[in-house]
Amino acid sequence: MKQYFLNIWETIISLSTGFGITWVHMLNIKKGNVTLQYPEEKWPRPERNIGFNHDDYNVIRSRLTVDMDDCIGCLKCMRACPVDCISIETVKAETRGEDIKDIGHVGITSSGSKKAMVVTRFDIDMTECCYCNLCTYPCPEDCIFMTGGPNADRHPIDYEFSEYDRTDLIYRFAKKGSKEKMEAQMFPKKEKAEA
Amino acid sequence: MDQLTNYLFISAILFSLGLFGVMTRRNGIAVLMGVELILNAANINFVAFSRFGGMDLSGHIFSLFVIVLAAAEAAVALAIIITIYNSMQTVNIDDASSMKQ
Amino acid sequence: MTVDALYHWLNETFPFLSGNEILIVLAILIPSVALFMVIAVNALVLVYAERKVSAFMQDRVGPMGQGVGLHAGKWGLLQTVADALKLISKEDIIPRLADRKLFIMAPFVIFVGAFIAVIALPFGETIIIADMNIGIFYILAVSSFGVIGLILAGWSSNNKWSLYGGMRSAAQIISYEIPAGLSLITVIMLTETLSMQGIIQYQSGGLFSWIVFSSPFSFIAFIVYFIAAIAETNRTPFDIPEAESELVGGFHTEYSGMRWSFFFLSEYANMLVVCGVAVTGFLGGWQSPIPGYFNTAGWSIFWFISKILFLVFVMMWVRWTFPRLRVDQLMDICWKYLLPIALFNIFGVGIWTLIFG
Amino acid sequence: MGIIHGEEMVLNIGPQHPSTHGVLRLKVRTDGEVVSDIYPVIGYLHRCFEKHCENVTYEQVIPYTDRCDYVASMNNNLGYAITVEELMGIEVPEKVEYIRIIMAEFNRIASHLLALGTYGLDVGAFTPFLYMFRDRERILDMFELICGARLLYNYIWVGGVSHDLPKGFVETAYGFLDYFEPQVKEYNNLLTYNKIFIERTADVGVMPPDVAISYGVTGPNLRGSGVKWDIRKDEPYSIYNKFDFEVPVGKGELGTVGDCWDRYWVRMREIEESVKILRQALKALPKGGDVHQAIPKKIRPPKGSIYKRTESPRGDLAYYITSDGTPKPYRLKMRSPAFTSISVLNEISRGWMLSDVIAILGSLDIVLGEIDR
Amino acid sequence: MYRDFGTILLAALLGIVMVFVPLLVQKLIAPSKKSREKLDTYECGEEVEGSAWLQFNIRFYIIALIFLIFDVEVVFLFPWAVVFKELGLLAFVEMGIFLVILIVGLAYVWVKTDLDWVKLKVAYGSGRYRKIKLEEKV
Amino acid sequence: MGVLEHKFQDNIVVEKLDKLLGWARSTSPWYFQFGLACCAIEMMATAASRHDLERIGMMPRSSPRQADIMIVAGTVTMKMALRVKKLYEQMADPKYVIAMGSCATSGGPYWQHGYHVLKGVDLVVPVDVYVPGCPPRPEALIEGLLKLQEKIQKGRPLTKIDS
Amino acid sequence: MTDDRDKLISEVVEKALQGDMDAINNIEDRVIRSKAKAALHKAKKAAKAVESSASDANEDKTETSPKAEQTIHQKMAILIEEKESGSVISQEGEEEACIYIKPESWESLAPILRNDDAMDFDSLQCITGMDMGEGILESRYNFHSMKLRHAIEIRIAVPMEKPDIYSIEQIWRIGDWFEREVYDMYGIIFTGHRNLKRMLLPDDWEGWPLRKDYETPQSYHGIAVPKVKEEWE
Amino acid sequence: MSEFAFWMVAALTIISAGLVVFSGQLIYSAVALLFTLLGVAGLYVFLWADFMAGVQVMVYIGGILVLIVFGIMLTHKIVSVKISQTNVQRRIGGFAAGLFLVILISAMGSASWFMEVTPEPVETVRTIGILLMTKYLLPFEAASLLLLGALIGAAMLSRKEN
Ligand code: SF4
Ligand code: SF4
Ligand code: SF4
Repeated sequence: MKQYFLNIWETIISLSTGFGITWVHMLNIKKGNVTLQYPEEKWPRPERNIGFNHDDYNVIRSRLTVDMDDCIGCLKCMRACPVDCISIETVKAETRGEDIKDIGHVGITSSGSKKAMVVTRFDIDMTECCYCNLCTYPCPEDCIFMTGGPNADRHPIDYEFSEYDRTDLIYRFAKKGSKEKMEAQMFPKKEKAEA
Repeated sequence: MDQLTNYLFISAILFSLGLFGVMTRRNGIAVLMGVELILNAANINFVAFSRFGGMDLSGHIFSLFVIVLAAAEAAVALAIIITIYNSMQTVNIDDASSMKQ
Repeated sequence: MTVDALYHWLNETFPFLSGNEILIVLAILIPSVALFMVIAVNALVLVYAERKVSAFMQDRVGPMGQGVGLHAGKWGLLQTVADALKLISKEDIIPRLADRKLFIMAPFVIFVGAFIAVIALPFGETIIIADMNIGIFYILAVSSFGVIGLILAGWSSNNKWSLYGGMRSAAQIISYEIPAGLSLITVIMLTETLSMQGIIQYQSGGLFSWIVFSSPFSFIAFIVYFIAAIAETNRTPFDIPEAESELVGGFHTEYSGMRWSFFFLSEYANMLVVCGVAVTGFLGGWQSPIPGYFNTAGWSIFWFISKILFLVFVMMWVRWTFPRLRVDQLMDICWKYLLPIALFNIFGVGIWTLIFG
Repeated sequence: MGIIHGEEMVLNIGPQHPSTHGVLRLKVRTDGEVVSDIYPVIGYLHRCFEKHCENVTYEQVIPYTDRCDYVASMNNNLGYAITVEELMGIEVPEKVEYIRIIMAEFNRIASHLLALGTYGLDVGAFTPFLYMFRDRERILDMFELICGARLLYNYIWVGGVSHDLPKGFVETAYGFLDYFEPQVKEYNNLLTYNKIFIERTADVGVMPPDVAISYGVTGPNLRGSGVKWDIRKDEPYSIYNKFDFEVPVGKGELGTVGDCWDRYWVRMREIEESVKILRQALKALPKGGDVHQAIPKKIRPPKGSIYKRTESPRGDLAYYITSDGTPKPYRLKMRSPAFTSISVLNEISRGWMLSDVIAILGSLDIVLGEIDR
Repeated sequence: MYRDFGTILLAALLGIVMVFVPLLVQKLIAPSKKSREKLDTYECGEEVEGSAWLQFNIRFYIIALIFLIFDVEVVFLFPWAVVFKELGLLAFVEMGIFLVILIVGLAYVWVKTDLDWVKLKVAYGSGRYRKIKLEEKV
Repeated sequence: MGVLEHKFQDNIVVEKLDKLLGWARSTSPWYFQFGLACCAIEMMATAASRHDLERIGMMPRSSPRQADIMIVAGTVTMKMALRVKKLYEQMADPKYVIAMGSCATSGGPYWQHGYHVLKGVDLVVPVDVYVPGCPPRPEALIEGLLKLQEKIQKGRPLTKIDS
Repeated sequence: MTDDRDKLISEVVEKALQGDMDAINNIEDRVIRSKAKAALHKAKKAAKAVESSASDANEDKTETSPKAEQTIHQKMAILIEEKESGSVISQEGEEEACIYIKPESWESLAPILRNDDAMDFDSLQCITGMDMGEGILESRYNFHSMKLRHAIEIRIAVPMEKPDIYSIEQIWRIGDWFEREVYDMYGIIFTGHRNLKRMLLPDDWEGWPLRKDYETPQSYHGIAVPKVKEEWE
Repeated sequence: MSEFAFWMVAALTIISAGLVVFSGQLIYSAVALLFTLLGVAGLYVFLWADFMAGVQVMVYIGGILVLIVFGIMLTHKIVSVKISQTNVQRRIGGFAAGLFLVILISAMGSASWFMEVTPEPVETVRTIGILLMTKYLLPFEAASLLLLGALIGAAMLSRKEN
């Protein structure tokens, strides 16, 4: 019997506490609202601040970008990748460190090393990438990187790149036409060698 | 619609239908439904006589009691049916009575 | 009454038809259609309100109508309209193994049950479509109509979740009808009439002649009724028939598109009904809280609707605050708590009335 | 009422069901509402983790460990890193240890918040779920600050961590803790001590300690049954022996020892203990130091096997690594705590009602990624 | 009286029409691509084992049974409540007897645990009940 | 086929009606509560207070009959693939699929040695939008949804398709 | 340079085999140290192979590490040998802390492990399947005692042609699932298991995926499994 | 108008009553019974018994019918629900029922019914209440005993284990 009335009493007390909490939240919605209204507000938030400083990001794991002018084709990133979603093909450049104008090949990287290879293919399959960031560490030229963060000056943050078609998510960074060009260059050589 | 015979007529039909149901159906629940029809027919008569017999509402009270009776009967009857079903896996009244022997 | 007034008006406007029975049918149909609109709009508004209220309680913003291109208006005001339109253009699925006839019939039964209950709600002194002598009893009786619909919906789908949902909701609704009825008895003991208008007349005279404040027992009766009302509309914490985390969708798991939305519509119509009854029985109906003021026809509609909305808001508040009960606890609450309380309440009110007049 | 049995019905809960926490399928035999037998069918998320590990190098395993218990990635990383370090005999700098502990405890809080929130959802309370998610989001913000990812971090590496702490992190962390502690009270008022919630959970799904041990249940589930077993205390790894914290165990305050409410409550208390550890760790965090210093250039452990346990939010997380001296593990087996937790489900929820089964399942806090691997 | 109830009849018909019209519109504009799988019964994506149409547990039935009795009681209370004030104490006592008899019934089913959903047995333990076991199947 | 679907010549009225339907469908896309793996956690986070999917009118439905969008959030394994297909089939038309995350798009990190992983959910159900990421940030998912809305709005449900 | 290193390694290994582990532990360079350890391990294995043919496992164990105080494994090996003589095949030293058990004696041994007061392993932590190559499958058990707080590892090796191991499912309940998982992955058959079905993979899956010679199937239920990425070239 | 409504209701009652009796599936019988009961409630309205109509809906539809539907679901698998009822006794039953009908109708026709013309009552509930409390007090209390007996009996029956 005591239990019976105790139950009723406990119910009343605990339910009214609950009422109080949600009521307060509803009244304070202006202040307590935490929603980031995405298409209108984007990351570092415009007005509402939840108390974190978003300027000091190390990095943002989002899309991979390659600075083709800096890539020396050392294949280190490809080997580091756990899921093998980077695929690089290179052709030995005829002359080390020289620009090849018609395919836009730049001979010397921004840090000054001379390129021995022409990268004819640099595909990253973003549908397979697991955004682990492992490929960016071994790169000697810092030319493969994830957007945003400290790289923000190189490339804006870019985490919205959904597509209607899957093939559009395979990014081909190699300069257009370099493959055909370099093959064309190689074939004459081969022919010569055969001859 | 202000004719007593209309109601009596309807009630008679309901009654015979209910009777038919009670006699032909072998499923206990179906029989129960037939019984409900019969009781309803009776109720209509009660209320109709009350209406055309001076509106003293005794008929209403009678049919109220009939409804109470129907409820009690339905409760007990269904309890019996379920009990029979649980012990014999049948709601067939013939089977049930034959299995008793 | 609305229908009378309309009938007179129609008689005067169409003198060539005067006395014709068509006119009375028209006089009934016009306000009924209007009431249907009220139900539809009610559902639209309440769904929107519910989403907003829940959002605010959860520190978020709720529908904002954001999106590309055309969107659902400022603050998502058109959100529920879009929902309705979309539902109408969704495919209608009747599962192969379902019992087709009953599957189709169930929404009709449920919706008609809810609709004919709304008809007896008094929105004002003369604004009522069907003013019966047995008004409140009628509503109580009709609300049991929906139970059959729910069982049919649950059973005919031939889906286990639906069956569970249908069974649970049927057991729940019929059980809670008893405490609801018993607490309404206390109202009738005071007012000595079953007519909705009569009950409201009794409470004229401002806030303190409302039944809910007339004695401690009637306050308890109000609470009991309200709890039972929440349970009868299948809302949290009594939403076990459609508990998403247990039964996927409950009795309407297999329903899609428009057929499904009738379940939704009737749920909100039912909320309207039970809150309407609570307002009528306990909160003075369309009477204004200050006697003698604000009691024109317009104001009476306002009072009635705002009282209903207040109760509906409380229902939402409950829903977004509490967890849900288990089916046996639900039955326990009904049979072991509410029913005894309601029964003793009747004695309490009786003695109170005998002593204090 | 005597038990009058209806016909038994076989019900599939899942693989798509709102409260199976993923793609678990429970084949439930019910008699009306009462459940007479449960047969969990798993493997809907079997992602061949162990096969992958045999085919990638030791560094590259880390992203895959992330994806096993995806709500507590840091703890998974930590367990793996510690195992490989022990196999290779690497000493890590003190700062790294501290960073690791901080991360692991933050992630424990995040994981518990998710568990408690979804548990609220399972019993029908929607609002506490969103409140907990709201606060979890702040922890994710912090992780993002540190390593740029929100859920799968690949942060704790063998021999170190991938990034140093950014400037201002300690203040941010303190800020979070200050904000967070009062919130716990609010959860308690809103959910833990709610009468309906207590009715739904107390006395339900009691797991006696002997059953729990026989089923290999560990972590908060075991502690909920009153067994004081926490690897952080009993077999301290990393620098857990430096901290002062308690191991909460279920006491059966509102029901029986080992019921759902106890398991829930142990998690709630663990959040508080984690906050305690975090405050100590943040205070003692060394200022200087290179976090990359001990990272080996090539990870090539000597031949041999090792079995190493750590305490993840779900219990004993152990890695069994066999190395054959090559850069790739010969065999890597993960002993996942959730796997053992789910196996006990049939034992403790037989005879309860359908709704209780959902509640019991929620209280076990399973993550399918870890069960199926 | 006829008019009020006629209203209800008309409203019911109207309600049917109002359900029917949107369904018709839906028929017109909604796509409809039927396939065997689509019309299959939903069971969380699994193949359905057995029909849902099977004998359900009796528990719901007991509830309905008790409900029916109390429903009738409520029905009797309504006419009484209307005349209660008029007849005063007499009616009160009369109804008191009526109610008490039914309360005895309620107490009976309560004590006999007919109101409980499942009868749980206390096997061992210190709490309210430690190990909960269903009664043995007979 | 619905009675009136794709039955009209293109004209201004039909265009308006199409627009209306497109608006309704795109503004109230109810999604199927269907999580598979890690991405599901991010999906939950998207639906939670911080990002709040209800802003764009999305509501979770746990029965496929009432859902419009299926967000395949996570790794689809062989064992699950047939179920995914079945669930997709059981949704009422018009229905849309979003492949969320690398796994759903192409098998993701489990492409190579995952003997039990489906290499892309598009092998069993048609996909409308691919959202990359592992897991995609909530913003990315929302962006994918907005892309889908765009696609829905461009659709012409009533107009005759010239083939 | 490399020659030097090799020489150094062989030297210390020799020393260690005579029992002087410090020689190895004192090496500064980590790489060399680990190499040395690996070499030591190899050497020990070779030695064992010779000695176990002489079927005197127990003595051999005490010979290899005479000076170290008894590890838990050694203690347990002796205890096990007392209870069930002839069941221990070998018990290795530092590198591989474990006890090899004969498959035949596992049935009688398992209850002892569970119930004996000195052992009291009430918690089965993990069962790991293993494909050792050369047609050997192993099942490795990690036990833990909640009461005595100690842990051991037990291994049982069986040939691939007849991979039968006694099931301990009814002694440790969790064994049920662990064994099913090992069966699923390696095809080790646990005799006496009441429900030995595939656990993670679908019932109609073919092959034992974690064996080293496993080939991924071409398709499953009509779903093609691409081996080469399309659109990749 | 109301004449027309009356015949509609009467037709509804009789047709659905026929369905109750002749329908092959038990569940359809139950659904048909719903309409029969509704029709009877309608007839009550035509007889100025509004309270009785309410009681009819509340007890019959809300109570007894639900109980019957539950009973059907409890005792039937779909297989047996679909199987139509046996026709063995149809002929005898039909004959008996027909005979009864003829007798009833002929009796009805032969009698001359006295019909009082009464005004429509204002509030039937009040009269019923007063009658119950005074004239029919004893049956009223007996009813409660009946209900008690039914409750205890039914509960006991369904508690009985096999
Ligand atoms: S982020 Fe990871 S998965 Fe993606 S390309 Fe780089 S290494 Fe490969
Ligand atoms: S590691 Fe850097 S430089 Fe080398 S191939 Fe990759 S991107 Fe180019
Ligand atoms: S894409 Fe990444 S996050 Fe998503 S399910 Fe796959 S592994 Fe998990």
